[in-house]
Amino acid sequence: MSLRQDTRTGSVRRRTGGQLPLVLLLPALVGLAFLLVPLIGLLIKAPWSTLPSRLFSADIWQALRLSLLCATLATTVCLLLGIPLAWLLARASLPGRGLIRALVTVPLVLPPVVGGVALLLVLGRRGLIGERLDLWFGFSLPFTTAGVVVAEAFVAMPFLVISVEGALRAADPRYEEAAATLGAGRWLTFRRVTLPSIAPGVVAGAVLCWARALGEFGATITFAGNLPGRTTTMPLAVYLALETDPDVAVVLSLVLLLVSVVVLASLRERWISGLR
Amino acid sequence: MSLRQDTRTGSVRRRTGGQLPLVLLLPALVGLAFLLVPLIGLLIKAPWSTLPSRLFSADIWQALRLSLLCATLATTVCLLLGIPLAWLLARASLPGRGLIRALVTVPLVLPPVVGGVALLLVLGRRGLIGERLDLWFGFSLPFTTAGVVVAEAFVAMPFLVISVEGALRAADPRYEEAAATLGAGRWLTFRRVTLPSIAPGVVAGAVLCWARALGEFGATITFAGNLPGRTTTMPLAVYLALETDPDVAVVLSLVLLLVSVVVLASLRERWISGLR
Amino acid sequence: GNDSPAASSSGSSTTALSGTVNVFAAASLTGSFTQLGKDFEKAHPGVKVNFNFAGSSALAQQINQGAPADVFASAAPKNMDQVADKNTPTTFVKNTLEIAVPTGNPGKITGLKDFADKNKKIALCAVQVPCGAAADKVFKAVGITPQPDSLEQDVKAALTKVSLGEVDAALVYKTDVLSAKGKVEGIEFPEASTAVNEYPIATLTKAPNADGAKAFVDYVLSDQGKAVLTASGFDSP
Amino acid sequence: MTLYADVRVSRGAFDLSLDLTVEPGEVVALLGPNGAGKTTALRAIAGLLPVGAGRVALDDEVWDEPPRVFRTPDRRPIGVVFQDYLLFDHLSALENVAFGLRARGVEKHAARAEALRWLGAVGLASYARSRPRALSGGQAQRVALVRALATSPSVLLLDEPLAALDASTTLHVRAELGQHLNRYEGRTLLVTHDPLDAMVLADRLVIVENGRIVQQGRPTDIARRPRTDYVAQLVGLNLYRGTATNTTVALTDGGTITLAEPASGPVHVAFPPTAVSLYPEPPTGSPRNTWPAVVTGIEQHAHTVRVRLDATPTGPTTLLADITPAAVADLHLTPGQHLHATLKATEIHTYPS
Amino acid sequence: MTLYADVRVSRGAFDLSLDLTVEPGEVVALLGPNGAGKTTALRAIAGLLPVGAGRVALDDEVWDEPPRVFRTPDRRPIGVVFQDYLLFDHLSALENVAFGLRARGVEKHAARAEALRWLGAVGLASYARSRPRALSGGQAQRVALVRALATSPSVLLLDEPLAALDASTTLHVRAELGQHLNRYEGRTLLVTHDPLDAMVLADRLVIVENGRIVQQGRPTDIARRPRTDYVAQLVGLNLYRGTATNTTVALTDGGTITLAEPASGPVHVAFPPTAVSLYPEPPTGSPRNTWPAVVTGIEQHAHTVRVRLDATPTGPTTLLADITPAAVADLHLTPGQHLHATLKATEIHTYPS
Ligand SMILES: Nc1ncnc2c1ncn2[C@@H]1O[C@H](COP(=O)(O)OP(=O)(O)OP(=O)(O)O)[C@@H](O)[C@H]1O
Ligand SMILES: Nc1ncnc2c1ncn2[C@@H]1O[C@H](COP(=O)(O)OP(=O)(O)OP(=O)(O)O)[C@@H](O)[C@H]1O
Ligand SMILES: [Mg+2]
Ligand SMILES: [Mg+2]
Repeated sequence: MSLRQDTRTGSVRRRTGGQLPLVLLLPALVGLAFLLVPLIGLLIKAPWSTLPSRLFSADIWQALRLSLLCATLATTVCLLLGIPLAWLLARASLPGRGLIRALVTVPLVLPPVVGGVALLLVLGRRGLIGERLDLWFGFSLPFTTAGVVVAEAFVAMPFLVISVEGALRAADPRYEEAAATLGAGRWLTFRRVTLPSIAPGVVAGAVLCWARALGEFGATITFAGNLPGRTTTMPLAVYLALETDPDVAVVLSLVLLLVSVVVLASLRERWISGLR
Repeated sequence: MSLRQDTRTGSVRRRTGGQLPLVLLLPALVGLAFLLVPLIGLLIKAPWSTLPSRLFSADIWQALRLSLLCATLATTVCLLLGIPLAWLLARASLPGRGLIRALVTVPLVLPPVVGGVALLLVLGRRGLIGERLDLWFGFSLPFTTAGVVVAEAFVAMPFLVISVEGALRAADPRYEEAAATLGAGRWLTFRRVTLPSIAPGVVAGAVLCWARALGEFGATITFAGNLPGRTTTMPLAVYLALETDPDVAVVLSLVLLLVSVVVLASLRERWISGLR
Repeated sequence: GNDSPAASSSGSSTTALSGTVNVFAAASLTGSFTQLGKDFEKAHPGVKVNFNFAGSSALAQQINQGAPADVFASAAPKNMDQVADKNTPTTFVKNTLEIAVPTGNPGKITGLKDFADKNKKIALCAVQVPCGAAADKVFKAVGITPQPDSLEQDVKAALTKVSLGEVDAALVYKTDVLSAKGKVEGIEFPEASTAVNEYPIATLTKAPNADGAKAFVDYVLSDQGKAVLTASGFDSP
Repeated sequence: MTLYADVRVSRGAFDLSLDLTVEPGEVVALLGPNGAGKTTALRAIAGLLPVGAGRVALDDEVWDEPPRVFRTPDRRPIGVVFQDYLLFDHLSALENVAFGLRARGVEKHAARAEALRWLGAVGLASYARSRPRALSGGQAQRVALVRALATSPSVLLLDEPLAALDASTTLHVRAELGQHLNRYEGRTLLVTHDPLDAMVLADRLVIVENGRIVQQGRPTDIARRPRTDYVAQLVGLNLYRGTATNTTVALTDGGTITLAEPASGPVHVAFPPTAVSLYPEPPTGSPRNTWPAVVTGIEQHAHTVRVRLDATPTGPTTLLADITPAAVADLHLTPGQHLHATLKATEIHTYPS
Repeated sequence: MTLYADVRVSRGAFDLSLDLTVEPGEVVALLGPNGAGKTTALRAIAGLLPVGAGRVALDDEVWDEPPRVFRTPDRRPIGVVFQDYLLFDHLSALENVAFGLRARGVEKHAARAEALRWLGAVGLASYARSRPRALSGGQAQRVALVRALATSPSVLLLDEPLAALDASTTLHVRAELGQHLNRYEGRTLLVTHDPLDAMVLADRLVIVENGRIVQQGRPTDIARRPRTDYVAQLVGLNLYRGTATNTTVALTDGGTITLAEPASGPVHVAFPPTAVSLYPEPPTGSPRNTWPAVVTGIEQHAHTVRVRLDATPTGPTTLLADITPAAVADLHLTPGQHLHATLKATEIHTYPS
């Protein structure tokens, strides 16, 4: 496998010795610049001289750890629930599939604060379900780290579901047919044939999901509140820093960005090549 | 083509007469419930008795029109710039591709308010580029409808790029090879072979992008301000309503949701079947 | 009565005002300023008031980045200080804290001392935002260490948690309790006077419409303006 | 348990209507021109395409009977070789073959060992770890073949299983396949273009044109009584069973044939009717087989004449010869006439059976 | 302009090293067993796989020469038929065929008209609007074939272009292909398993085993002087050009052959060496062709003996016959011996050339 990979990369390398079409290259570079130039703005604005001292705040690292933990847990929840949901939308014959698919995007469109309120209405102490949870198990989600995970998962799941559904629709269903004739039920077919073939789409969805969860602010603060060490993630820290000292906010944002870029840059290349 | 479509649907319909694996169905339904139950919370909370009178405010429709317009324009910008960027990431041999890919996710991770600040730092009237724009063309982005589009596009583009890249990676490159042997350059191959084959992924990305743009709040209010009729989109109106009358905020959110669900439910089914 | 000021202020205006006045105002002023704007427009036909409501710090950022603002009304002196190109600010209203509890007071909150009770669910504003800073001052003054479950990003977020019954109590402004009448109950406490929040307003030196800006600030500071503001629960300075 | 397949399917303008049965242990070959509906029929039996009307059943176990019954492919004990292979790209050749075994609950190590055995049987043991895209066309098809065979299905459906193989591999794989099908107690439906494959491997031929069966029966029967010129041309082949000892085959129905290449054990012996020459007197020359024969029938085809003969006792019971009308005139051929038939040993193909 | 291809590629454990040239108007067939590297060579010439070392060039126009030169496939004037077709699923058959023309700047309507003409030439005009997935395997391959032919490329690369076709279609498509290749002024490289296709269509054969050329040359030369048993078996075929009038073919190199089926105009005539029988005396029987012949060589192969003969003046100049060793002993065969060779007219295949 590794050999084959080598030959392929080699081939790609020589291939692109040829010219890239400007009509694609130009907008691609404009797009890249558009996404990156604001980052440069932040970098220029950053208080480099006082940076080291500002970084020695324990709060930053606590918030960062919590952010990474919650985003990862939320992504896991999204993968576990979202991939089956995407599969249902793409492969099963549902009545009103179009409507369900559109409803899945609801958390995307909902302003995050309203999303947080909606979660409170359902899972809060006085919420539809939350009241039962509190009564029967003495357990309540708001103001806990679990609450952060729930809020992030709620906001981030549509990204996963829609990406994965797109990947499923683009996949060739005849391989699933072949698996069926070999006696594989839908679950086995899904696990061993469908999933590996849509792996790039799943990875893309998981990245979107993780990044969105990492940057999530409105729903988290509304649903889970803001208590350092328990529910204060980086975006919350950034927001509050912005109120008093915008420089600190910039530093915090850059730390968050740096960590996420490092994680994604190291992880994705491995996933992408490993799963194909 | 329509005939083929028919036979296929027919086949799927009979096929799923068989049992769905619980191990997939159960998490799918849990996931669906997770995404939809908060919506039910909102619906219960909505002030149904006074709803009609509240809906007769011209401001709502103005904000809604503006939201739809800006989200659609932002999605168009994202498609034009993002698809080439995704193609560059998936197909060209870039040095440091992994890093670039991770950097593309920056606007996702950046808390939107910080994103807005970063945009101001670059494109504001005193910003790196904005100052030149103002000086040379007397043209400034913040506090204009164009500014809203820019802010939304900045926040939403990573969704498109990453979805489309995932789709490109899952696509079989041998069809592109076949196109090349027929004399098609990269641009033609891209347009006529690659793009149609990843259409479901592009649609998924565009949906994510549009929905994210529609719900965008933090970057918009920071970069473009909150000027009714010019930059007050629905999420901003919701924010202001939360300040004065939370019930109105719920109504506004529901209007936003309803419209987006209707648009997506009617549009996507057509796209999905039309493009395959 | 909002009709009477129209006549008197039109009399006070010396030159005929025109154009638009861009007012950047703290989000907590949304209700009262919207009303004020309408009244002002009535008093000065031909003038249009455009509001940009957002958090005070975001507004300060925007103004510093060259936003075309004529007037800035901040929810805290601190954010006003961040703005460089401004004329001398004036405090136009004050706001005092109050304990907000859900209707019926299910947490049986009686006073500030309950904020130290670990078994009660408590929300406060974060110290970085004005209401949090004020609350901090109050607790320092009375010597109570509060045990909050959440430090909210702004006062409305704290209020939302109360109105949904998520917390037993929160420290918010009087104006907020008033705006959420029916869903929350206010409990006044004497120490509130130790931390009064002042709202400054100022015209900006680079205002595109300096005359309009001045007229609007004058209108806010006039009796008619005060009447609208006090109706929303603000105290006069 | 017999496989009953009354398959009626419409696909666009194309309309298929076949009624087939396959007995246990029987191999039925579906022959027909491109676009005749062979693949469509196979897909319907596999359950990949629900029949529009009709019935598919394994004895009283109904698989498909609209509108009520439909059993999904994974609950049909089938094995399918697809015309375009459909190997799983992300699995190695070995894992591809082991897939069906694993799906049917075979334990991992046992499944891999069994899969390796199968790969070895088609000469691909050394490619066990290769990905399908690293295989050549013929290698890929052999992997697809053993992937379907490995699960020992009750019904085996093969779509052109030998099409992408080169001549020398075909011989080997055909023999392997033939041996397996002989041992195999299930029902086999074989779609093929190659009449030789069909006649050697199948017990019964079903010839399809344009979605309809035009003729069916035992290969020898069809070869002897082709209903149309198309069928005559397609299946015109002298085919016998016998037991080989060195270069001599004792035919099961009596008579012997001399081969060019030595063989041993039970074999199929095949040669085209064009390979048989007829002489009024026994010639002495290179042909190793010369039998006295009696003309039993003469049929005019497009440009040739097919002569049916009895070559007992020294040769095969019945024998077909294709000769030109000019030769018929020269020899004054009439039924009942006594002649000598010659056949070159090098013209004979033998296949282990 | 000659195509020079010195192709050296490593793919995993497999290692290919071929040196080929194809002249304008020439058709070179690449024959070899599965996994010999035929497809790999073809991909390297097409530019889908850069060569590891070596050089690919069309006269002085260098296409690939590591490490400096590499021309992408779209800038090589080529047409490729892939072993697994690779038709674009989202385009109709017509649009697939028109694709290459459009890519080369032909105006839309003209491209479609031309594409429709090509589809008509392979009998698929009525499938113009079908999607590839709605085509049968054979139909799909024919669409792939005309898609590559439609652009009139300078170099045509065909990977098993006739493999998925049924017998009757093959005949038709092979004739079509042959006619086109004759008219075609470019260079053709044809990968095939079928020696008959190779010998009928190609001017020169290149036989590859295990990534190396084992023999190359004109089909008749290779057939006459096979270097290995494998090659002998693969290409053992008597092949002649001639002009047919009714059932008689006047061979270009002298002599005549009698056919079973009437033909006219320039033709290829082919029959296997196994079809030729040898007699000490001229026999009188059904075979339409009996020529006096002289033994010019005898070669022992695995189980058969290949006899080279001169059958002038009435028959072909040179003639191959495969007979058994027993027959050789019977006839006391020695070079220079005079004999009579017979050939049944029904054993002869003719192809328009
Ligand atoms: N999905 C489909 N929609 C419409 N028509 C179809 C579809 N699939 C197949 N057909 C048509 O049905 C006919 C039979 O196709 P099928 O694949 O069964 O032929 P086949 O006998 O297997 O041919 P081949 O030997 O070339 O593989 C063809 O004319 C084909 O065009
Ligand atoms: N990407 C690859 N990586 C590693 N090995 C490969 C790769 N592609 C092909 N091979 C190996 O190279 C050899 C030649 O393959 P190729 O496809 O050229 O054979 P072929 O002559 O076309 O055979 P066939 O007639 O079966 O199509 C095979 O052994 C194959 O396993
Ligand atoms: Mg078929
Ligand atoms: Mg090949």
